Amino acid sequence: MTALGSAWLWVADSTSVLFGSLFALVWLAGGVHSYVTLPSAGKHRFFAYYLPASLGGTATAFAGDAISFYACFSLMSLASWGLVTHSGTNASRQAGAIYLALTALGEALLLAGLVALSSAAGSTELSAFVNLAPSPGATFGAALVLGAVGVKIGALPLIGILPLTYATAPAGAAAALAGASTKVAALTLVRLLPFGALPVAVSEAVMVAGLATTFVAVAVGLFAVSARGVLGYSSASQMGLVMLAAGSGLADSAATELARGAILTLALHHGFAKAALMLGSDVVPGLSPGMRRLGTALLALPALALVGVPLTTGFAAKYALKDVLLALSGVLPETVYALLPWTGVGTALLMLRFFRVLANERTAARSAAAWPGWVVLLLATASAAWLWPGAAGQAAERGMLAVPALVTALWPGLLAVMLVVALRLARVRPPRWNVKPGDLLLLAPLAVGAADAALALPRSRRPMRDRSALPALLLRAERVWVSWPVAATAFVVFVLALSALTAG
Amino acid sequence: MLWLPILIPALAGALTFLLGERRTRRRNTVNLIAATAAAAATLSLAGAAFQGTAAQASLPLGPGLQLAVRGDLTGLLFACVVTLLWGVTLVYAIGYMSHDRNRARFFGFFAWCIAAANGVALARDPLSLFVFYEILSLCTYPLVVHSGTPEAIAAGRKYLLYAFGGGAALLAGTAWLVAIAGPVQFTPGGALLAAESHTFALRWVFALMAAGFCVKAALMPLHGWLPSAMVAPAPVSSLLHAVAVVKAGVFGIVRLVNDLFGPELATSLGVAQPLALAAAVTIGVASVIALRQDDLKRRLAYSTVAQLAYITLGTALCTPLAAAGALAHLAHHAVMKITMFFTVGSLGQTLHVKVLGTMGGVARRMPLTMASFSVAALALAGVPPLAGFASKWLLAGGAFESGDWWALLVYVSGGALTLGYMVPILLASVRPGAHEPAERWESDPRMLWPIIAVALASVVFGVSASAPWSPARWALAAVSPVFGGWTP
Amino acid sequence: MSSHLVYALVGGLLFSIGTYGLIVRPHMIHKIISTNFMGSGVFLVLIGLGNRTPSGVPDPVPQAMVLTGIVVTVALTALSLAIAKRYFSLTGRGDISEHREERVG
Amino acid sequence: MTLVDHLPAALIMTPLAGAALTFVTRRRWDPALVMVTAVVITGLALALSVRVLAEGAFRYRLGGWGAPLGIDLVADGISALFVLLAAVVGLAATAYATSYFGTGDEDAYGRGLVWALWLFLWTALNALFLTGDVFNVYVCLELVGISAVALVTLGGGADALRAGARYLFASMLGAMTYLLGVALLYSATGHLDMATLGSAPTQGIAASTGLVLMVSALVLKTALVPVHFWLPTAHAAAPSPVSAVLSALVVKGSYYVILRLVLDVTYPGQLPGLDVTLGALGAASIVWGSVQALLQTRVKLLVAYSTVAQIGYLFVAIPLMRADGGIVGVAVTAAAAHAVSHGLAKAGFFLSAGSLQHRFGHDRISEMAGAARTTPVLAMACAVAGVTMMGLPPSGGFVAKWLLILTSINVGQWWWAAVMIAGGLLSAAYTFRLVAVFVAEGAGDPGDAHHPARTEWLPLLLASAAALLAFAIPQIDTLVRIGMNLGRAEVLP
Repeated sequence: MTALGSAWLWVADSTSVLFGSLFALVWLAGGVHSYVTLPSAGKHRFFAYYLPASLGGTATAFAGDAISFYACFSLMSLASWGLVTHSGTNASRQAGAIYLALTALGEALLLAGLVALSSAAGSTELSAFVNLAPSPGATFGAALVLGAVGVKIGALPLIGILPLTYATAPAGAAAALAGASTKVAALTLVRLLPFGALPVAVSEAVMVAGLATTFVAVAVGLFAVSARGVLGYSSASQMGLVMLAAGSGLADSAATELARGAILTLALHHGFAKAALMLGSDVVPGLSPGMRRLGTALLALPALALVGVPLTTGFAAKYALKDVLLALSGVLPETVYALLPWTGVGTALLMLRFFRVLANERTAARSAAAWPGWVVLLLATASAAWLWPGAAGQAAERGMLAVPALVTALWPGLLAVMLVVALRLARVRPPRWNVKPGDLLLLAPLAVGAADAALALPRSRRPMRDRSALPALLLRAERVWVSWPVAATAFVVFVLALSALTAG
Repeated sequence: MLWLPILIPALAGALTFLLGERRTRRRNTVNLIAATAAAAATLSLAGAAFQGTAAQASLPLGPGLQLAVRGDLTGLLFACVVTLLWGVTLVYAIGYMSHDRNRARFFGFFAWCIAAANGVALARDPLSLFVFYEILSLCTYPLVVHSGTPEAIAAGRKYLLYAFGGGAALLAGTAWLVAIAGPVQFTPGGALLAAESHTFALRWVFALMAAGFCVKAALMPLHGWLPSAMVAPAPVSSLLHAVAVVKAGVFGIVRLVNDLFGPELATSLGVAQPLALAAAVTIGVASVIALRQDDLKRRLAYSTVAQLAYITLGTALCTPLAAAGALAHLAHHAVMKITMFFTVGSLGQTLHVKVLGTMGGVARRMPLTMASFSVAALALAGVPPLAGFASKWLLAGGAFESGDWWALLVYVSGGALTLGYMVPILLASVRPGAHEPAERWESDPRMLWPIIAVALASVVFGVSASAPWSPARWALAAVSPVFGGWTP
Repeated sequence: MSSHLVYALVGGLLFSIGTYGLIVRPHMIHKIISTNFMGSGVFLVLIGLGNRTPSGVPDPVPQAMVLTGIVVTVALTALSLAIAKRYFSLTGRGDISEHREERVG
Repeated sequence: MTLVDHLPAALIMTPLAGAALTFVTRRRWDPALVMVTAVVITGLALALSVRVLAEGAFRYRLGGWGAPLGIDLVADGISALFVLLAAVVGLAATAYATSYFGTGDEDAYGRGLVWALWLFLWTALNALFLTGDVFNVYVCLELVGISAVALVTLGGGADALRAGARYLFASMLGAMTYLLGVALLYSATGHLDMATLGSAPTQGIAASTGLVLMVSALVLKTALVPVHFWLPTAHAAAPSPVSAVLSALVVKGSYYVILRLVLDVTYPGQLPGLDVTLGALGAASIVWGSVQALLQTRVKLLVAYSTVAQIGYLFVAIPLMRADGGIVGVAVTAAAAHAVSHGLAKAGFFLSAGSLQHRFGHDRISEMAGAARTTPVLAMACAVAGVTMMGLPPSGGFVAKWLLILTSINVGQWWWAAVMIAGGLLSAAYTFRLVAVFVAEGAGDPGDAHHPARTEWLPLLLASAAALLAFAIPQIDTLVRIGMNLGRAEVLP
């Protein structure tokens, strides 16, 4: 592809290593879990999709140019379709169709964005994208990429896509999708967007969209019926925060580096935590009652991390997000800053809901071999954000580890618990709206069906004309014309007329 | 030398007729030798063109009138696609038609179509292009009606109505053009500098000629003949209705915009924009219709309508990248779509599977065939690094470059829709069904190997898009003079 | 009015009568006779208008034309009579008006 | 005077001698005798063309008399071209006829006269193309008419006789009108020689009325709409080789004379409105003839109406020839090219139709399904002939149409172009109506392909020659311009 620049360029910078490690570990853990838990029938078919998806997913982290990035991204997205539809049920087929439609849409937007950005940058190298100067082309491209990311992470109004896929795919695959696949969206933001070079309107729109996604996902997720469904809404909610972080850094160059850092931390923290929860939600219900208590306790770790309880990775992530918002000035950032702790409340409520639903779930017993993948992810959740080179030192420097900060970070979780306890004591029963994972998206097939039916309306056939009339008339005219008296008279008239004409 | 790509198939066709119905072996030999010779001739011409020597030759046809050919890069790209795929299709057709009647007629007209398509590719001026274009229209008819069923005859009538209607428009446009501008030749960047003041007439000339070409290019609303023409045998659908005939239409548009009016004049006259708009609408509408087709060939036919509009749109955008993308897509779409039509033909002939609903188990029964189809389908949807991606990348880049951002969105959403109408075929083939794995060959090897070959081509063209010989690079080199020596 | 002009006018009249008969009369024999009328008319015109030499010496060219014309007309008449006879013997009819059986379509 | 100077006379005497010999020799030698004669004539026609190309136009004084009293033969480019066309078509028709008339009932009505009549017809045609005298044209036209009518009636049935009789009466009506015109013209000018008439144009109503009468009569004989009435039945009822010659050559004979009158005899403005009227009638012929062809249910009638339509193009060329007050050379070339192209193709078409009729035992279109498989050569011949009818490349018809369209746009009379383009579409409609039946598979299996008889290749050969004639148009152009009255002006090369 010499037309626009180079292809198949690979990079290994700190971002690649961070995301690469996350992706590799999560795909590996999900793969191991799937290998030990899936029935042998159909296992090779599963891995026929899983391996390309993991390859593509992991390779995106190292892609250095638009084309390899797009290729890896597509490979992961398209191959993941096989994971969503693996069970072969009607529901999974329907989920697969919805997934594929949204993937196609996302890919289209991403391709358009990549084309626009490479044209604007005059190069296909991703490093040129992030340094783009402000221009309408850059804005257009960035908007397209943001659209693609929005589709990928299920931003409003597509919140249902993550829960839908997680609930349908086998647990290992769901873990990989939740822990790695959605984080590719975060990578996309970091790698492609010209932070600091976009109009304020774009930045604010993304922030609003991110925040809205976060809250709406929580609201819907509270009524989800399956554990993995709840986790899916939680993912959507968390990815809303990622968008919020991205949005805050898009326009103001002061917040650019902070925003990138926040996205990285959020992605890392959420990737491991969500993957751990996913695998745990598959292992724990199959345990004996005693072990089950232990398992649930272990699961509390990633859940607390998500809530942002002090000293967890989630805490670091939330802190990074606050830093970004503080670096900005204006009505919106301040409002968002004020609302931010409430996202923690929402996440805590979702986690409580998760444990509640999980308690009622039963699955087949899992062999001991199902533990390692899960445990590795748990460890990663506990440590990743802190083990990151320089992370602890930076945190200390920024006062994250001071007592006031820690206390501030505690109250959303406590509030959520108190809220639930209060409701219990007051014997207020929350409404029992059972939201199937996928919510509004489940209506899509109906809409498509209706459109299809509308298009298929029998086209009003024109009434068959009496086709014999005109030819018969013409033939009769000719028959009269060629009859001798008429024709010979015609000749005489012709001669006379011509004589008159030429004489004049 | 320049006449060889036209003469060899023409003579092969004549010889095929003279050999008659029964001398099968000799007929096949003649055709295969001719295809090889024509391929060699075309490739060597292309080699010469890359060296920068665009040879030309002409034959007088009357006062102020000549049939002239020239071997430039644009034309030779098309000629090479047609000629090389002719050889592949011959092998396939020999297998496919092995039990059919009227084979002499079939192969004879088939060869003549190739001759005419090569003529269209190499024509030096609008009149010569018209001459070959009409011959192509004519020689396609017997292939459309090959089976002789009432359905085929009706399709043939429809085809003729469109083809000759378009031909009449083209004739009127060409005559008008020659009347105002004299005997012009295709010149990269435009040949009408001297006649630029006739804006009224030139607009009409463009409209008439474009209408003529758009019939074959199946631009909506002139596309009606193409889905009906799918009653023809699979090799015809494959090579003619996915490559030679329809591409002759889009190639005509390429010549019209790039080499006759020139991108500048086409834009300043305001004639390119309506064409682009029509193409954009076609991409959307045809793709949506394709989603709804149960008959495999019809689904592919509407896909072709949409994909041809990609090329038309790229050309009408009048930017170097888009023009290059259009030319590259002309070649890329050829290999991708021919794979699919071969596959569908093979399914029909081997398993009598012709609609989506009966495809269950086909992937198990014909794994290599369906794998090839999948590659082509994904390539068509623009999945990297396959061929369709390379051309779509250029097209989309060109759309952005021209400032027509909507066109960029059209291209990418077209890609999404492509996935939408291709994936159901893949899904249907892996669904459980009545077909059991084959014992030895999954189908007649003469049909299998061509499918694999063209599927590989759509991989190779994409992966090595930056190799100097690739269609993409070729297209870039070909449009360079159109935009004053532009280089990427 | 010179006598030449009289010849010519009479010739014209004969030609018109012949034309009328050829058109209107359905029977072949009538038509054949009508054509002979026309021929005679033309010959009269030739004779009448042909004498243009001021010296009064007759111009030989119209005479030659008339003679040739007569020969040609005789041949035509013979052929048409032969056809009429044959037609009559096949169909028993002598009129070729087509309003009943002429089939074109 | 060398031997080649006698070529015009030889071209007339050879077929006449052949005709005379058929009365003398045995019946079974007839085919061979006629073939030899045809080959000789073709050789002579070629020699004449070569001679004209090499040394230009020349006059031949019959009997050494010379104009004004004697009759001159004129051999220029156009006449040489038409003689050559007659020779080629005649040779093919003769070869075809030896098989056509060589089978079946030896004692059928008029069978013994076929060869003599045919050679008489050829004699008359050659004389017509070579004569330079308006009265001699009359004689030749009548000779053509007599032999043609006689040949039409050879079918022997009542239908053929009635068609022949209609043809004969139409022919006589035309002949008398023509002769009346000659009388008036002579009385006004005192000349009969075309060149002399053209070089010393005479004003006046007598001359112009005379010319109008002559042109009208020729229009009748060329079967232009609205006086085409005699042609379809006559051409359809005749035996196929005869139909071929009638459609390909005989109508071209009277058109040739019109061409002569327009180019050589009349002067611009002498007959105001005549050119345009002829053009308009030509346009009407194109449309009406094609529409009628489309509606016919029998092959030969379809082909006959196609002739009516194709003749229209020849007349549309006339206003274009005179569009600029002088003579537009390309329009003349176009007309000549079309005449030749149509002559070849139509002969092929009729011969093919004849063989189809023979194979199927009828000529009903609807019952010929599967002909493309059972009689591929004949079906192909029809289709290839159709290429010329439609004016598609690379036929001579295409070049002719292209040149005419271009001229009409150039002189600002684009409506002729519109008619011609529409006519092309209509021709496609009727051609493919036929072809579609040929390629359709009928209800029953008509069996395998017949082995084509040798003469069945002839129509294909003729049609192919027409379909590839575009490549010979430069030569035709050169030939046509030799001796043509082109002194005045041209708008195009």
